[in-house]
Amino acid sequence: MPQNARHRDVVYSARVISFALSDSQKVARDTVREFARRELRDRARPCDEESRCPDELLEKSWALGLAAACIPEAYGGGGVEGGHTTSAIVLEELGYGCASLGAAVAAPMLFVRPLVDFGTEEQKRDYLPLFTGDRYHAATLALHEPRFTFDPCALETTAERRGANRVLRGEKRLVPMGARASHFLVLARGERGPGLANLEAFILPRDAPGLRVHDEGDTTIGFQAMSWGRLTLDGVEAPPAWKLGGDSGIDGRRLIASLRVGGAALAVGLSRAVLDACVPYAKERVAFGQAIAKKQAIAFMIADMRIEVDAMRWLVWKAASELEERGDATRAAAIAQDYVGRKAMKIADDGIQVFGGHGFIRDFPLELWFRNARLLTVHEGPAAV
Amino acid sequence: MPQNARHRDVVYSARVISFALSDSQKVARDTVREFARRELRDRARPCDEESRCPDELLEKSWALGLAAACIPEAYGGGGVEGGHTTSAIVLEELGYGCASLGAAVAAPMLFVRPLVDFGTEEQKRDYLPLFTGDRYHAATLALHEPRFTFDPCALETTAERRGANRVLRGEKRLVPMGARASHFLVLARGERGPGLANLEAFILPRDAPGLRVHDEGDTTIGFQAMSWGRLTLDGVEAPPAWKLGGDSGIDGRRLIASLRVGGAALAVGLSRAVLDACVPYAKERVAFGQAIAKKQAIAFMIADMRIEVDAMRWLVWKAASELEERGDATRAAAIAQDYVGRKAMKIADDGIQVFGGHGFIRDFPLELWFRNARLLTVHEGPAAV
Amino acid sequence: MVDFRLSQNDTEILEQVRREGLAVRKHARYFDEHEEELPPEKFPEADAFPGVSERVNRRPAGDTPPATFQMLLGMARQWGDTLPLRQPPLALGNAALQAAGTPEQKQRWGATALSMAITEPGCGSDSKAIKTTARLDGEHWVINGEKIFVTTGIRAQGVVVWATVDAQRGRAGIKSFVVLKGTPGFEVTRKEKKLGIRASDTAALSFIDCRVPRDHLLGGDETVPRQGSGGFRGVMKTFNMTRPAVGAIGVGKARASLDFAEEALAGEGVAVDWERGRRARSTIEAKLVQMEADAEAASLTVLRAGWLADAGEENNVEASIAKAKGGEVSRTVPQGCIELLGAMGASREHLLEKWLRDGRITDIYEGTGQIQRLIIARAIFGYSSEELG
Amino acid sequence: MVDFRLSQNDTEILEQVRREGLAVRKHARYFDEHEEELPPEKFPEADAFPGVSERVNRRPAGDTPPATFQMLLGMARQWGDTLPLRQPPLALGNAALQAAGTPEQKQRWGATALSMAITEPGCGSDSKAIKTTARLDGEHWVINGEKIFVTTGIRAQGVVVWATVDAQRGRAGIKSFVVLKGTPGFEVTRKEKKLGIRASDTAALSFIDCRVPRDHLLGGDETVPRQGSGGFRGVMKTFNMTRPAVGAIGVGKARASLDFAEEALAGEGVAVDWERGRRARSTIEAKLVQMEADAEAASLTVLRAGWLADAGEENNVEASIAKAKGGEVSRTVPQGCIELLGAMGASREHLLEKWLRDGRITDIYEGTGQIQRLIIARAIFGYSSEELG
Repeated sequence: MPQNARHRDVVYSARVISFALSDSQKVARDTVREFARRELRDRARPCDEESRCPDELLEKSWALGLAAACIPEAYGGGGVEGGHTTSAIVLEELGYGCASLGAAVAAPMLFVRPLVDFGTEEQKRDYLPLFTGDRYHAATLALHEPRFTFDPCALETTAERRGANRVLRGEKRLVPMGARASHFLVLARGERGPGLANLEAFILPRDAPGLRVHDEGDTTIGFQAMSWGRLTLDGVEAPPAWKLGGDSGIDGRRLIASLRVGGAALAVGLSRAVLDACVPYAKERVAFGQAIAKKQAIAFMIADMRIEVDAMRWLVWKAASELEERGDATRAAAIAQDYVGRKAMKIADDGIQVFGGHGFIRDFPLELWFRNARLLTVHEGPAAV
Repeated sequence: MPQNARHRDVVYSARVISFALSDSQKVARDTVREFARRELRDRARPCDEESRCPDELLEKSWALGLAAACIPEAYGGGGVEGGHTTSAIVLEELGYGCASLGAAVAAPMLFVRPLVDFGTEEQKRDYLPLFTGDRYHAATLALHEPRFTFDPCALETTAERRGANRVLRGEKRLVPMGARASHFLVLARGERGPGLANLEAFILPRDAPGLRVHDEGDTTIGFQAMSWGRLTLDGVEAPPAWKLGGDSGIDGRRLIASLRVGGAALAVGLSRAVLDACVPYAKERVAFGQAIAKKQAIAFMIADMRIEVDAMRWLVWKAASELEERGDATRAAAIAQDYVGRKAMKIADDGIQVFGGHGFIRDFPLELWFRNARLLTVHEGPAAV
Repeated sequence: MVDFRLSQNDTEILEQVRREGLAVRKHARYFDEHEEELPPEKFPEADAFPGVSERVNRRPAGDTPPATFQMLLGMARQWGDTLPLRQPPLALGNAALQAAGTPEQKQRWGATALSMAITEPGCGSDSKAIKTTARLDGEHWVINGEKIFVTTGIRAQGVVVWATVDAQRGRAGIKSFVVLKGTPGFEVTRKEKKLGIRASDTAALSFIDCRVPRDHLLGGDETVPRQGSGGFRGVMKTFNMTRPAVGAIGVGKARASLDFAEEALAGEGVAVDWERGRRARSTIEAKLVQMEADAEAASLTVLRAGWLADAGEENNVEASIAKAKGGEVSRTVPQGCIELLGAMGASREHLLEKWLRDGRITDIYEGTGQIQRLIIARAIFGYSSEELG
Repeated sequence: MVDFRLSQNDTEILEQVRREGLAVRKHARYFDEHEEELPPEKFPEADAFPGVSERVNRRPAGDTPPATFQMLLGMARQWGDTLPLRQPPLALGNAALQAAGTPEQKQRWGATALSMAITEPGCGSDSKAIKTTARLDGEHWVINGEKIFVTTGIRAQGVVVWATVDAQRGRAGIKSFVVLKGTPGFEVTRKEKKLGIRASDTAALSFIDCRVPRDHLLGGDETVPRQGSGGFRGVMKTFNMTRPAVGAIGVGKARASLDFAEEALAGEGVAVDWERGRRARSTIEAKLVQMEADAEAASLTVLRAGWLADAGEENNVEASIAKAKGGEVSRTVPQGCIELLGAMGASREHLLEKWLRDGRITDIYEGTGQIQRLIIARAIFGYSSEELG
């Protein structure tokens, strides 16, 4: 039997299993939780109905320093190394507030983190300072392509050589904050063929010749508050300086893994929101002479939400901590994505069922979370990082 | 609104949707139901524990005339044409009694029906009379091969040409009643390659040179009462007379579809047995001061069994009736197999859960049905036809 | 004889309904995005569409029996879009009228579009918790109460409202009354904004000292003095046809979604190989086969419930099975199709995402999937709603 | 800091346990097929295996904390086979002794193998319905009643039996008592034949006027007069470690099954490509990824419950989560692995089919999955067992 007394106060070495947040992670979680509660929740419904993400919200969110935190001090940032676990913790809180607005707030990370991870000295110097100022700065990553059978292992955006330059052709869809981003990190099929290991990324300014940016508007079932962009790359000529990581390129496996983990973290938050909404509703709602929480069918549905929110979170944390250790997180990220995808959708769907008719009307947030969950759990990648 | 009065007594043409059994189907169902109740239920446990299928049971079953019924009168049989729906109805009843013993009883159909469907005049004349006598006669079909990735579309048993003859090489496992069959219908990869349409079948007598037959004994988790056989085909030379259907061969798609439907029909019966066992148990078993049937968690589990037994049966009937119309039943059979496989396993597993600790001990039939279900729903094919 | 084929005639009718469905789809997005607009009640093409009863009844007597065929029609119409909910105007209340009304009442209101008002702010699927009252005052019933989630409550010309005439008697005291639009004291208080089925209006209604003539009691006065729960059961019986009919809606949505997904994937060179065993399939194939199976299973339970009605047999359990399965596939199949098609499948450029939203109500209204399972379980165990609730 | 790595030392211990597991597997089929044989309690190799507490405690203080590590050990041992249940002899009753015994009792029976007897013919997971009585008669407790499903009830040297000292007081009246083998009136009446875990004996016990000294009451006399449900709660607390420990058993079974399936498939050239998106996988890949995820999720909930105990935090809900998830994967994963491998995977030539049979108990004993969900739901809603039962 465990001898708690003996071990309770021991300070463990790094190499033990621990679910304990560090002090700075606790601060980050609490700060973002409060922000999500105060700034995201009430905006979620009007922003969804009006398909917009207000500037003033984005500006307010900038004070959280999400993007700046992971930028090294040398480039004016917070210099927090790694921090994938912290990101997961923060994204869960944003997803709890509103996955759609939360993803908008976090979108610049899609550009910043790969820059920090893979950028050349020159690229870091050129672009990172954009994100250390006082104002929200939109830049993003463009992965998704307009195919029903889209898979990141088999991109159709190409980057052919023309002298020292590369010429990009293709189309990108559902680019988060794409409609207002100043720069895009465009992912393209590598020269050596398909597969994540061969992925290449290019930093394109919005005004690059041959690049056209469209506002996709309220294009999908969910995430209507997100400002989605659509890119057409009609022979965009990228000089060597635009290729992320220069000759060494990027670690595409790692990049895609971090996208998968980020999306999953948002979905954990969304699921927790459903759980937390169902608990009081089920206790108050009376049917057949009893609170519906006292019916096993409803009680078990909610117990399952509680079970799965825990299970999902630990899978996300585990994948995030593997990213943090700079190990190969491909498997852990795939597992987290698969599991969270299944469970988050079930929870969002069951949330509507718990609310019955009220789940179907737009006075309650359940239908909104359901729509957001449906997009979030099929969007392969860049809802967040 | 329906005007029942007007339509109730109308005799419908053949081409309407109908769930009504014909009079002869009702007789077949009732007869086999009674046989299953009287002869299979009590034998299921001892036969499983002792891994045997008693001769006297097989002899008794012969009076049901299962195999003889579909043999044309010209060869001494009952001359019931088609009858795939009747087979499905009968197999459900056998599965209700005991899937394992039921499959043993029905095994000769695995040989007879393909003979009737695809055999040349000479083949019918030579082999069908074996099954019109007074004694149980074991013959069977050999499909399964010893691979984890086994698929009927990609058999590895080959039948190379040697002059006018064909030389069979390969290994077959889990051949129902294989240990005691006088003849085997051996399925082999067609000359034109993989795929069901190219399948070929050969009638091999047990003493064919190069054919070795082994008794597999209690080889799997379930169906221990079945007398499983294993065949090794070490260059068995088959003259043209042994090739089922002669030059025209067989319709492999149709054959595999009928195997899939037969296995599914058995599984419907097994599932109904679980349902019927759970109902009285749940009403009698008291926990926390109440019959467990009054707990939604248990009541819903059993309601789901009731729902799915219906749904499964209609899918099986639909596929069977497509076979009967001699249409392409490939899709309908695949659907029935997929659905029944999922639901039957869930029902057998939930049956144990309803019984709790009693589900885990061998005083009750739940664990036996669970084991039988696990084999039945993964055995691609010839548990029944 | 067990048979699942259709006559040539019935096949052609269903083909025609599907062609009409394609016309309906052209308007579907507009109505989805203009929830606030009530008219037009019809879209131009609709004038050419025959009504349901016309289609059911003008067939040879030997074809598929009427209730079964109605289920087929229901699936085929929903395959088009939920827009048909907007027309023809006959609604749930009309089903109640046909099931429980006197011959005179059927005659009088047969052509009046009637919605059905059961749910109240304090009760979900629990119809016996109804608080709306009807008090007999001379030759009038005086109705007081609030109703929510009334489908087509705005466009219908009247409503069949459930109220208790004697709260002491529980279910036995619940009766239904026809109240026409314009009756003083009867008001539409709210139009819901919904996740889906936006072409169908959903209203909240209020009754304040609303007086209707005594003969507006459905089934006539003789239903009142009767002891036991006869009156309630009469109305509940309505559901033995409406539950499978709602199940058919779910199947129609599932079928439409699957057809869209299969066509979309075929456009990118992906299709199911039906021959291969379960383990030899790709993920997409496996999921498609699974959803095809789920949709077909649901469809057959719906037909079964209709067929039993045609045969004059009890179909209480089977009606709930059909509703439960239809409700289930209306959730799982459109969801699963989007999963198969990825983010592009969730795009508002296509109707698939709308069918997911529309379909989501199917497992909720007319008794949630949970209620259906309770009904089934009670029947299995022989329990009352007090013993298993 | 959030971390999921292990020290070198802990890693090596777990590796060693897995190697031992491979030795265990060599005997697994024999014990499965010789359920009737009780001895040998050990198999030859086992003498070299250190005990659990030895492994947990003889590590640097900075390594994985003990309860967490115990969960890792539990998973690793079950990865071998259920055979370890046969040894070491310390069983569930010993956990109760450690959790609820007085220091003197712990000393006295610390090395005695004690089973735990809760379930009765009339109660499943409903421990408060216990009918076995304990009556104080001078300096002895007189115990009367029947117990079933007592794990290792035959081989253990004694039993911790739950009985009520005051049926009026419900849960508060339930206490536990140590009864040693050989005590007059205490008899093993039956050995169950089971689906799985046949290497572990499961007994029915009978107590007829069985007298044990007064100090055999676990926790000592002072637990008796206390008002409220303290005594019961004390025993229930045992489960806050045993529930995740049982969850660990389920995870071990799932992990073993997955490793077998992956190796078997790799032998035929099939393996998961982890890079591809969810929709680009084959059916086999998709199912493997899903089961890997399910097993890992369960494993992490088990670790979480242990880690909370190490941190001295309340883990009641998390213990039930761990048990529920462990129970779930013990059903779904071995089942799913057989599904992936087809009929050959169900063959008795391999241990996979045995792991399915062995694992099936995990979602039943120590509280079914349903009971765990009740515990979780009650905690969420703040309901008593009367309010949500």
